[in-house]
Amino acid sequence: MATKTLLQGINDALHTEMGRDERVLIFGEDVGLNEGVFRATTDLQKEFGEERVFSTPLTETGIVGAAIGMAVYGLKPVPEIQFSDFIYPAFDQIVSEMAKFRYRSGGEYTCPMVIRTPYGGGIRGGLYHSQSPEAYFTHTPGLKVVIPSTPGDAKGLLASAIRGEDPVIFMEPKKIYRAVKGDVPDGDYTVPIGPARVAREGTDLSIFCYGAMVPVCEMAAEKAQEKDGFNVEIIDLRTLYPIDETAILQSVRKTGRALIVYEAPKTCGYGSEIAAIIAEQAVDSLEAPIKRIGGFDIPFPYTLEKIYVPDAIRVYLGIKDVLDYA
Amino acid sequence: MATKTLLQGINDALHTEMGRDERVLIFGEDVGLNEGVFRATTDLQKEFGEERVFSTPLTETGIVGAAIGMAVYGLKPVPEIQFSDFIYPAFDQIVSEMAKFRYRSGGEYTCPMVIRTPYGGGIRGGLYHSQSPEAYFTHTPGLKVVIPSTPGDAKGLLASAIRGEDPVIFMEPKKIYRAVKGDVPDGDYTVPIGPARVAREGTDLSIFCYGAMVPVCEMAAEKAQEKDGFNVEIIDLRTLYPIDETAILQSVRKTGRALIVYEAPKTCGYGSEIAAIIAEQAVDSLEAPIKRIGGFDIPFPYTLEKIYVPDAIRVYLGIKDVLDYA
Amino acid sequence: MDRGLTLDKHKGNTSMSDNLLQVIQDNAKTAKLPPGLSEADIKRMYEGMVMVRAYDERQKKLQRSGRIGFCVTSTGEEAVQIGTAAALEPADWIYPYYRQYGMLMYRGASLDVLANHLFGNTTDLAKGRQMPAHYTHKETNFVSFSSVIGTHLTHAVGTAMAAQYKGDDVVVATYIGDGGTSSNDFHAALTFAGVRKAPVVFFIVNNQYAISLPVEKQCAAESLHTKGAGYGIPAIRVDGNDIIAVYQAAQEAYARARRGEGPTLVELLTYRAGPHSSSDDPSRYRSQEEMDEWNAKDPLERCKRFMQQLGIWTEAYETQLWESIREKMVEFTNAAEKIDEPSWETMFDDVYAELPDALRRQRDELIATESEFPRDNEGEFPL
Amino acid sequence: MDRGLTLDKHKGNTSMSDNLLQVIQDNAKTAKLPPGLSEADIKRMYEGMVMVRAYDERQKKLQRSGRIGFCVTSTGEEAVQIGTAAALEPADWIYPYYRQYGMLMYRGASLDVLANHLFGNTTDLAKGRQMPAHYTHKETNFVSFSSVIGTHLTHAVGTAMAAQYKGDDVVVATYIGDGGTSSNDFHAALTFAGVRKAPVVFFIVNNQYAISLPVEKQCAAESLHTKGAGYGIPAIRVDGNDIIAVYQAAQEAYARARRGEGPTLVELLTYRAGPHSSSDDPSRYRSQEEMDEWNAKDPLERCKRFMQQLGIWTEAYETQLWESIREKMVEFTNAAEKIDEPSWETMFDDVYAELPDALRRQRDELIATESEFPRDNEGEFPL
Ligand SMILES: Cc1ncc(C[n+]2csc(CCOP(=O)(O)OP(=O)(O)O)c2C)c(N)n1
Ligand SMILES: Cc1ncc(C[n+]2csc(CCOP(=O)(O)OP(=O)(O)O)c2C)c(N)n1
Ligand SMILES: [Mg+2]
Ligand SMILES: [Mg+2]
Repeated sequence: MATKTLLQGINDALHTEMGRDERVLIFGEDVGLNEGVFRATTDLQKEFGEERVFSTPLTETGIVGAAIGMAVYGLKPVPEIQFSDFIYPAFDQIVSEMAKFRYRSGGEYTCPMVIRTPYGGGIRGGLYHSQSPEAYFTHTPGLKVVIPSTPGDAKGLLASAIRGEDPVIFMEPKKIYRAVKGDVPDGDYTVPIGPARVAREGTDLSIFCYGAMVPVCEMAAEKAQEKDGFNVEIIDLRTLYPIDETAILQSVRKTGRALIVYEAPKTCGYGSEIAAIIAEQAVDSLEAPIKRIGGFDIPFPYTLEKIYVPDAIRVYLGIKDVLDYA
Repeated sequence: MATKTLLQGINDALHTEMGRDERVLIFGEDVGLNEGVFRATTDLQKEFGEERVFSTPLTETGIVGAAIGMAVYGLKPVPEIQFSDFIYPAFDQIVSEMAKFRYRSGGEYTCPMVIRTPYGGGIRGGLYHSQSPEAYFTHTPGLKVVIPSTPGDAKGLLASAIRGEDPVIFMEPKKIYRAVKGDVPDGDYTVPIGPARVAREGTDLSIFCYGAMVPVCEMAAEKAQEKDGFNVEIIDLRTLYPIDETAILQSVRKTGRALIVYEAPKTCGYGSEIAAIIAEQAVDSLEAPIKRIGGFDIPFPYTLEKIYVPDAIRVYLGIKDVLDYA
Repeated sequence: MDRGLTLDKHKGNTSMSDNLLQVIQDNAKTAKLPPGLSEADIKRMYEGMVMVRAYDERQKKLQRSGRIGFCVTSTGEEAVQIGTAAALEPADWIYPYYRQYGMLMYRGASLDVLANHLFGNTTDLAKGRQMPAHYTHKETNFVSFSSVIGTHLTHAVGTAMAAQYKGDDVVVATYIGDGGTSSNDFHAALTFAGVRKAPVVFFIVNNQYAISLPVEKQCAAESLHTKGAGYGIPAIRVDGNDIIAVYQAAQEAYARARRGEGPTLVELLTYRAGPHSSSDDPSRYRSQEEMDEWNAKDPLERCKRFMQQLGIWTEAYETQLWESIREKMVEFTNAAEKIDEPSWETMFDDVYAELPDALRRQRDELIATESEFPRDNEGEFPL
Repeated sequence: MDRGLTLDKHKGNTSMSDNLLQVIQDNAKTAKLPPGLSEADIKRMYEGMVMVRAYDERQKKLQRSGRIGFCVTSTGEEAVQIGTAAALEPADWIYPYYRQYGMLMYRGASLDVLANHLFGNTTDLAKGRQMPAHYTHKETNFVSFSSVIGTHLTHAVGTAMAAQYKGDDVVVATYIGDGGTSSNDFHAALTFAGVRKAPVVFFIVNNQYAISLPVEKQCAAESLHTKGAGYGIPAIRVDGNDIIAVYQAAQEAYARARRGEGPTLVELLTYRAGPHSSSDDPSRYRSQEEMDEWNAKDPLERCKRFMQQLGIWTEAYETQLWESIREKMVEFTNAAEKIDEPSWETMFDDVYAELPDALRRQRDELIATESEFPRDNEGEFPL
């Protein structure tokens, strides 16, 4: 067990899984010699060679399309999309092909692969290096969608994704690539895809969040505890699809109040689904209206990024808002 | 005023707007000589010539990209994407460019254009000729998203979209292209983008729906009136973004019960947003849990299409379900 | 068949010349057996083409009488399918689009594989999820096509890269229409295949139209095979209605791939003699004259002439061949029609390797609340 | 400048030959004035290049000292920008990517347009919404670039088609890196431009790398200009560090477009002398040796030598030029730094022509509840 950053947790999973299984291949723009623009693929080409770890031409269509063809043949490709803002040229491949290959072929052909891609704010990247497109994928049957928020989960969930038989969109919160540190078990280690994680136990209010918003919500919850004596529960969803409805409903039934926090534009974001699930299945246990804190319904700005992305101040105000409702 | 099909309403709008404004150009696969695979562009090339109405190479990327470049230069392109299932090759252009051009250029460059595309089930098209991708677009700030359900609205909303200054995704319910008939005013006629339409007044339950689901809900509501004496209100949302929150909240505050019906996969569908809005802003007026009837979270099937797409039977059972809740 | 033949004069052809590989001389009195092909080989190819033609006849009949909802035919393009299939090995993979199902029959798939798919019944390998013409058949490495034009091309490259990585002696053949050369994936696939030297052969089936759009409005290039050079991929243009030429070009391209020399781009000039699909009306956009002109170059007729030149064709052979094949077509499709449609439950299978809880709930609720309300299909496909 | 010149020997060059258009003879003692260019023209171009070089010096300094968050330079690629800009008319349009801002200066944008953008301040034309290097400037028809490689190429074609439709005498110049030639839109743009004969010129800025990937791993073609033939687009390969050659090729291509003869593909061979951006470390993937080799072909040095050959260059001229330009750079950037950042409200403008109600509510709630909590930016850009 070592203390690592989230980025190192990911790198660890890639090392470990490549060592375990020769079918795992890694490729994408600048992931070889340059080891990725965030260095997520550090030492991989050195260790596993150019046949298994290589930089590709600048075509996300080609990266994902070729990965699908490899998966169909029996390999386990783990392509990287340099920024999730640049996943759109591969959107057709993801939605039309990767997600539906097993289904449309009646199970004759399968597509086990993992697309890794950093998402969200945190690096002053403006409109096109900061987006959070998870809701596009959670609305696409056939895909699993995973977003870790701790180094241990990053390793364990990525390992599970690679070992699984389904296509996975594995989104990495670049804002906390290096900012978050935690225990990461050495060697063989998996965290199952599916169950949410109780990041903080509480009784007064449930916050549902994931990725880079988890530490933000944790800070806000601490503040609310300290300043107002509010006892806030935080559910780190981790796997966005399939959704852990049980964990969501259990928590909200306990606390009676729900705050949902995400970076993506609020309208039709992933948080809308959480709100809908609660409104359908646990509305009777609500003591206050559900509240969503999402990004604004605008493209991601540059200079004002600091105001755009939900931070502990906004979440704290949200906690107060929901708990002040009588 | 003439009685027309929804498809004729669209063709009428295209004729009228092309006649009004020389900046309007129409292009897409097979829209010229062949007049579109659904014949939506009937007589347009004949009347306005090959310069203004033409068939393009098989590249949705090119169709939408070129349209953007025209719009930026000051034209009003109205490209057609043959099926919304094939809009994904243009997804990057839509999300990265069309939606964000005005914003990122600080308003120096604008992108007034309308993408017309048929969506949804109804023609036994299987996985790839039946999808309902509206939620991808309503989650994308910068776009307006419009779906008519009557011939008159088809004409009036399309005319407004073409005359507007924003990029619009105009989705056409192909299931009712010819099945629905109604009054269509001749000549100059617009319906404003934004306000929802009360398709049926009622007091017991609000159904929120759009496109091809509107007549389905109407049938179910008739049935519920007849068999059970339930008085169901139907709100045809028409403009999916920007959302007419006022109409939604007003209706649900009146009836106290909400049923949301859409064809797309349920999870993270557009209906999730409607549920979330109600859960945030009108939860106190609910007398029953919200219910969503969406497509299942699976790709669209072929032989079993009849079971996949919500129909009057399913909606009727849903109405009963919500109204039976005590 | 002997794989020794090399088309030296065409090897590595990356020029823009108008050269067109042709072997069959329509006006000759006699012909010699082409190197590497026996009389039996040529007969087998001819019979493969007749099979496709007869299948299409049957499909059209079923569709017109409303027994199936939709069909795609490949009339006029039989040589493309059978010529390139004949040069493949059983271990090789095929990424087709909707107009290459003839390869499936030629590679030994039982006719019920095709017939069941037409009806989308419970034994359909695609489990009734795809429209007709979207065959899948793992046994012959015939990969399921989506409907989305072009997307399979990068898969073909990925599969070829995977085979290369694993050291398998596998070549991938993939097909794209003239229209499909404009797709994003055409560009991505050739880019990737070029730099990775993937063992893949791209066949452009230039049948002159993409639905209603003639090829010259699709692309301003003199010839589509000129696209190869821009990716460093050798390219050749072949008479696609000349099955011997098609066979030879395919064989040479596969051999290059097997030798580790990378991809080849082969443009096959042919003609879509029928409508785009059962929903299309070609008279809206092309003349009878043009159709007649191409019909004169029918690939079955030309192969027949070649067999006559070789002295291996008789009227009796022809009649018997057609009769036996037509009979089979009726038999298999009639049988397929009688098979039940898939059960509602199956609709939820294969979305994931295992059914997630939420999806199980959707399924169970459907069955619990609605099984007493059966439904009928409606709707008509427009293209 | 005179537009009469035609490069006859290169006209309609669609071959794969290694021919490279070069004009400047580095080793010559003297030179003649190229047809159509005056001494003043050449000086203006040289001064344009010095301006870009000096701007890049200044950007780097500001970035290293933390005064701006990020920067992109174009050192080594000045001739590409200025040579192609010099041959354009004011009414023509430019669809650049992030490495052509030199054209903006050359076409007369005030330096504060650039400086304000670097700081994303309240007078930035992009209103502080884009990272540095994403300039927009309608006054000079310099169109806002997103960040997404390639997407602007189809816009360029659409704009050219629109100009053609309206009968405007407008040519569109657009730029793409060697890496960007693999993008979907490169393919779509050339396809469309070819069949529609759009008045657009595609400049491939082949600077040998896409971040860390060398061009030969990007594409297996002998040369990127060979891509033209596959779209029916005449193509030419030019020494991109030879400003006279760049100018002449651009001028000829624009003239073709203006004559209604359609698009041209121009590959400009150059070298990205600096890192990809302020976040990149090229020593990870390329050798000092290679860099030195290319530095010897620096476009400013070569233009200087040409001016010496023409006898229109002196030390005094050079010194004075640099001094005055450097001074301006400091002045404008210092001024820009002092300007306020955009107000929170502005974040909600320009999403739509008019602010929708729901968005107005989001804005008003933000201001009402949070204006008392100002925030600082954090985070560092990785590439
Ligand atoms: C991405 C995409 N866009 C549009 C369509 C609709 N469509 C189906 S077939 C076709 C034309 C294909 O022409 P071509 O590639 O020449 O093949 P052919 O049918 O002639 O064999 C079109 C436009 C589609 N299936 N996929
Ligand atoms: C679609 C997309 N994918 C990836 C990136 C990340 N990226 C930014 S620049 C770049 C390389 C561009 O190389 P090239 O086109 O040669 O231009 P150069 O920077 O060399 O001028 C990459 C991969 C991007 N911006 N857009
Ligand atoms: Mg075709
Ligand atoms: Mg480059």
